[in-house]
Amino acid sequence: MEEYAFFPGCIAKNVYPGIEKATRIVFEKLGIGLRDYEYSCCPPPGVLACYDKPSWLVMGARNLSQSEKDGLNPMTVCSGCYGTLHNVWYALKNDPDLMGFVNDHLGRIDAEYKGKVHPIHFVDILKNYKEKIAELKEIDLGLNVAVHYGCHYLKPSSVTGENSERPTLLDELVGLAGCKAVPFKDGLTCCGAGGGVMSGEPDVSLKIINTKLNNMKDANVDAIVNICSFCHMQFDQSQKKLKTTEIPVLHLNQLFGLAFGIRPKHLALHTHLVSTRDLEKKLKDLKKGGE
Amino acid sequence: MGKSVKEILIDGNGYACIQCGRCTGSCPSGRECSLRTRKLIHMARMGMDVIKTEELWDCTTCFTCQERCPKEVKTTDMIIELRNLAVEEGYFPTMSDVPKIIIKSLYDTGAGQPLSPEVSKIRAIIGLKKEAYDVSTNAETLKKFQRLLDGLEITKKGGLR
Amino acid sequence: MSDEWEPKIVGFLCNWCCYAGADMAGTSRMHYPANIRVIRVMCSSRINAEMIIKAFQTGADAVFIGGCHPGDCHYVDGNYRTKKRIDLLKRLIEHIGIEPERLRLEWISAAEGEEFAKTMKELRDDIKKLGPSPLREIAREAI
Amino acid sequence: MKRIGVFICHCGVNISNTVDVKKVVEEISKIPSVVACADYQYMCSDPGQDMIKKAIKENQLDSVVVAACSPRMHEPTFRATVSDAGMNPYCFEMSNIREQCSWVHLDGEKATKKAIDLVKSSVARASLLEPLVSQGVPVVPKALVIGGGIAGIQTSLDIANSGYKVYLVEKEPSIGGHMARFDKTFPTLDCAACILTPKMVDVARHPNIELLTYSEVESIDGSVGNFHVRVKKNPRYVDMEKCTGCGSCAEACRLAGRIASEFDMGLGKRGAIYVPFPQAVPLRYTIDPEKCLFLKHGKCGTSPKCADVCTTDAIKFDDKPEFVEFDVGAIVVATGFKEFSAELKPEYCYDKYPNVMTGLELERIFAPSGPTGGKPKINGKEPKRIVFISCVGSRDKKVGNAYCSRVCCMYIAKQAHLLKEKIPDADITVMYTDMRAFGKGYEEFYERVQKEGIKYRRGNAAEVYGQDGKLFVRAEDTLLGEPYELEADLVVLGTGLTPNPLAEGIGKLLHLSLSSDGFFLEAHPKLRPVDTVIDGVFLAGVAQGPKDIPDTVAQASGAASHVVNLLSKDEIFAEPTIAVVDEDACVGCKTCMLLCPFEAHEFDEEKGVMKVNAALCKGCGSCAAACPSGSIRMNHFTNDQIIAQLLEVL
Ligand SMILES: Cc1cc2nc3c(=O)[nH]c(=O)nc-3n(C[C@H](O)[C@H](O)[C@H](O)COP(=O)(O)OP(=O)(O)OC[C@H]3O[C@@H](n4cnc5c(N)ncnc54)[C@H](O)[C@@H]3O)c2cc1C
Ligand SMILES: Cc1cc2nc3c(=O)[nH]c(=O)nc-3n(C[C@H](O)[C@H](O)[C@H](O)COP(=O)(O)OP(=O)(O)OC[C@H]3O[C@@H](n4cnc5c(N)ncnc54)[C@H](O)[C@@H]3O)c2cc1C
Ligand code: SF4
Ligand code: SF4
Ligand code: SF4
Ligand code: SF4
Ligand code: SF4
Ligand code: SF4
Ligand code: SF4
Ligand code: SF4
Repeated sequence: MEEYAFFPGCIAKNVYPGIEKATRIVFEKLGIGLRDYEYSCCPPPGVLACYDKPSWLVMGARNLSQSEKDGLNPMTVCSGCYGTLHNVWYALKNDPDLMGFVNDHLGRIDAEYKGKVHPIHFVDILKNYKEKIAELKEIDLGLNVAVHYGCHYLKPSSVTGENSERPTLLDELVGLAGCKAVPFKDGLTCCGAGGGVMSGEPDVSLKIINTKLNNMKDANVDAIVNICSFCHMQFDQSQKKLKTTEIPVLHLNQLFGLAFGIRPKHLALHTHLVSTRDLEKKLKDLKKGGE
Repeated sequence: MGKSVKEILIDGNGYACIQCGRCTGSCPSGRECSLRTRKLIHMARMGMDVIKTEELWDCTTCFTCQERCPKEVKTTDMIIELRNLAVEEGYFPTMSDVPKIIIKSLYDTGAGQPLSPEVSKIRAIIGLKKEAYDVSTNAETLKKFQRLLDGLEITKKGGLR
Repeated sequence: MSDEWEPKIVGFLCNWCCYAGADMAGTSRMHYPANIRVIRVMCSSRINAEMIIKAFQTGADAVFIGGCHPGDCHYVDGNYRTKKRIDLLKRLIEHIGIEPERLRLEWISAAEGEEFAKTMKELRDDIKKLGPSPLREIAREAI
Repeated sequence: MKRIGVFICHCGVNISNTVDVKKVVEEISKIPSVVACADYQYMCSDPGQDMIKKAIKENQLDSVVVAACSPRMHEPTFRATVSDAGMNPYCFEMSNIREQCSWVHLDGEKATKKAIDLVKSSVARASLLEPLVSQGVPVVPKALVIGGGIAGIQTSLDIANSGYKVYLVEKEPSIGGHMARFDKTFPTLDCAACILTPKMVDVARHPNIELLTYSEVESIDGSVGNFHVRVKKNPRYVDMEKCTGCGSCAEACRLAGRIASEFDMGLGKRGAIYVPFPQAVPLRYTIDPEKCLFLKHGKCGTSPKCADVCTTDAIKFDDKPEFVEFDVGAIVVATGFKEFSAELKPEYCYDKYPNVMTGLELERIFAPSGPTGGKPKINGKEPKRIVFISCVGSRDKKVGNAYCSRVCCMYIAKQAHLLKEKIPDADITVMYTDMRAFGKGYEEFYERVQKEGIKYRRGNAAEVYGQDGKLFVRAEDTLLGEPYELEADLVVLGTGLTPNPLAEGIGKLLHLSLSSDGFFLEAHPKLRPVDTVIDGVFLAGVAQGPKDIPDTVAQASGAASHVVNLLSKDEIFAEPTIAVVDEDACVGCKTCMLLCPFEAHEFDEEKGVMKVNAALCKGCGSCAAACPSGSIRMNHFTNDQIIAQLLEVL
């Protein structure tokens, strides 16, 4: 069985547990194993890397080292975690001195990172399971959605290897759940949460997300689908603060959970700040209609 | 000791900048505030007090500017390095409490966003363990983790030492 | 005049760049120590192992090879071949007990007179620190 | 033993102030082979040279050594001197005791010691020098020009006008290159066709020019003075002799107006039988074999319409490629460029919106012969808000083009002016990084277009996006330090010039090197900008690097004068300082073959030994250094000569 070390990240486990739950369900259904490790916070580039980059590297490397003896690559459900771990991996891989520095620190707690395992974003696993997802789909959700890639999955492309200007993966993936990715203005811009801006400069952060939300609203979408717990939190919490839009926010695994016929409550949709009730009602009607 | 502005410019390819402004034009944050990515590079090259500018902290590290730069200037990487230098020299951003809170939480629980009793309840309801499996699950591991942090600058900068 | 020991240095310079650079040092009256004896060749890639070993065997304390900067070679890429050959030779002479620093390869353009003079000073100083070539002693004994 | 004469120069006081010349003479005179040794104030002066000539005759000298300045200075002088006295010039040797001795050392004693060593070393070398004779090669008084853009046209005409035959090979059905696509040219706004078409016609009519269009160079052998060329003429499926260029076939063609025209950058349409543009030279039609119904399916309706209407019976469906072979003495490469592929900058959405176009496409929009008949219409509408973006694909390391394309600043100014002229109420903004207007009349033109109301906003465009059928461009005005957005009906990308992939094969055939920007490398960036390191091969136009039409024409004429200079000689003499293989010693390992940058080695399969082609060898000596069996002799720099020098200085 294909197996990964599950790196849930702080938000998916401590703020939006629905994401953790949805991930476990979806991956179990797909027959992909997830193993838990004693991880800490990734730690985030905004606060940690900007305050003390060396500390950020060491803590990131500690996380990476956890599953190395089992040879499992850590899988993230948050582009922030992915960005951190991937950048740490990339920096260490290309700089033996830095690797030495990091391991001097890890040595103090009898840990070591050799660079053998590397982080992987969950969508990069899902893209190999398109057929299986289509098979498992019980409900054609039929939603018009705004997909949000999140910056750190795509960029910097010199590190991620992604097509940062014209990505298509999410359009394809939401299609598997019977949804349509609707284009909207500035579809790829940042949600405004990263870099410590959400906590450090909340006004700026809210302005950025406000513009983004209104662009989504103009496109008449039923939901926002993201692949990053941090963006998820920004979309959900800021709508509560701004009160100008009310678009339900779904992590991609929650979307697949719904398509696989899991009850919304089991995916903790009711705990989102932006109500998903209309969305759920739409799905219920759909199910009735279908049966 | 971190890098000097000059070293940051060299490592980030900052001397290649042609001040074309494609970075600022790409910046989602600059549209909403006074951040001018191009100007930061200019200030750094002219030996001005770039680390004292508050705009330095308006960047969301979205990497769009770095992606678009025709001269392969590592703008975002440089902003992160400049922030490190700013912190080192004592120029914290305006809301300097927040990072300290996050760093403390990180030290105490291993999580930047700790688990609240409410969320713990939700976890149980949706069929997850009340508390997630992580560095704080095992007291021994948490101690080790804290030992690791004790030897790192971040605890000093976060006011824990 | 002091009788202090001075190293003997042989230089093989390519006609188009380094030799011209040495000329430039002359026209600009840049002074450097008189240790080097220059042999002009058309391209640094003309020099082979035999010549370099011979130089050390007959008492050179250092051998200097000067060519054009990468991309400037008059013969397209002769200097790349020189570089490869010299890197290999450095390892070889180390085997026979000669410090690899005694074999020095530099790219100096026709305009870099100052660079040539500087390199000559450095080379002489470095070799002075190293002392006479070990092979020179052996060679003398053999005679 | 050889009889050697040594002459030591004071150079006024330049040498003798530091070097004790008398002491040198004293020491050198002791060498047994030195039968004459003298010093003189100025060796290069007439009396100095006469002194050498006299000594050669009086002492029956075999070799001469002059110890003076750098051989890079006076070796040619003294070679001529000894030659005058009947000595082979390669028996002359020079010792550099000025630039590399008296001028750089302060300590007279050490300098004198060094001078003695250097002269001894020269004497040792001189005793091993051998007379060498240059082989004369007859020159074929004809030239090959590859590429029929303005560069190739100008070169061909200049050479032909000097009385030499030129073969002009062009890949496309017509000559003219990029310039034929333009309406007007900056900064004088001459009509491109008015200045280019007469030249094209001259080429076609010139008795000394053989025009080979729709053709490719297949192979080139030989070397300077004597290249052998083989050219493939692609089948046009129209008999060139019979076709009158009347165009009836193109009108009749079943596919008329249904195929995207390459010449119009895909904006206009043509048929399967076509001429790229009305002023094409030669004005002969060509059938596109990829598209023609008859050529693809063996059937075009009931009968091929083109053939039906052709009154001269010129259609020739069974046409075959033809091969022509000829010899030339010199070659000019004028293969031009390719416009930067705008889809490589996805943020400008060139592939997404039809009203984002490249500079070259806009040229076609302006052209009276173009798809809109010269009317500035985009999707049938006159654009009112127009944004130009500079440096697209130039000065851009991300796409691998670090260089400035040198023409886009000015063609943008030209195009902005032309648009303003045609649409007076248009709101035109140029977003630019730096303005480069360095040519004659360029800065003045830049000023003029600004007076006409074109807005120049410093700060280049970050991205283009579409919203509700509208187009927007985002940028920072770097002078104001403010990000802003502009709505546009038309966005023009100032795409740069990139190396022509069609020229790659030519580069390989001729062993040309590329500079780091991917264009062909000249022999020297300042002093030999039209030569290559391959003798007899020259460069003209953008093939060598981005440039505008005035510079292209200047360089093309420069290349032509080099060619004429070469062709005017009956014979050319190659330096005899080349590598020679000793057939008896060569073991046939081919080590040398892999090393030579000029592919001068030819393996004799029969004898199993290597040979060096004297015409190709440039005398670097690399192969001689590497030959494991020691069978390569590098003339004038033999192993023995170098080692003899070495032994004297140690
Ligand atoms: C949009 C635009 C506008 C411009 N406007 C101006 C202007 O107003 N004024 C100005 O001075 N300059 C202008 N320029 C620059 C101008 O185009 C060039 O200076 C000029 O065209 C260079 O001519 P060339 O002969 O070197 O190359 P080209 O015009 O590219 O000609 C090369 C020729 O070689 C042929 N060829 C290529 N490979 C082979 C091969 N292997 N075998 C046979 N044939 C081959 C090609 O088919 C072509 O015909 C402009 C450029 C652009 C892109
Ligand atoms: C400060 C400066 C720095 C430069 N640096 C560079 C550089 O780094 N690289 C570069 O490529 N270019 C450089 N240039 C440009 C370069 O100088 C010119 O391109 C070049 O010198 C032009 O050569 P020329 O022969 O046309 O003119 P000139 O060098 O001016 O030569 C003209 C000659 O004609 C003589 N003359 C004039 N009138 C008569 C007459 N009536 N009868 C007889 N003789 C006459 C003059 O005495 C003179 O000797 C620089 C220019 C300047 C001003
Ligand atoms: S995009 Fe790059 S070159 Fe342009 S101003 Fe920004 S950093 Fe400088
Ligand atoms: S990385 Fe920062 S500066 Fe660059 S575009 Fe994003 S927010 Fe702006
Ligand atoms: S030969 Fe050379 S050194 Fe002698 S006078 Fe002439 S220039 Fe001076
Ligand atoms: S109809 Fe015949 S003669 Fe006229 S252009 Fe066509 S092929 Fe030539
Ligand atoms: S055969 Fe038919 S398709 Fe082909 S060129 Fe003639 S008319 Fe056109
Ligand atoms: S000529 Fe102007 S537009 Fe073209 S690359 Fe150079 S600076 Fe940019
Ligand atoms: S390297 Fe020497 S032995 Fe080998 S093929 Fe060439 S000439 Fe002959
Ligand atoms: S001397 Fe140089 S150019 Fe001549 S054959 Fe040997 S390698 Fe080729």
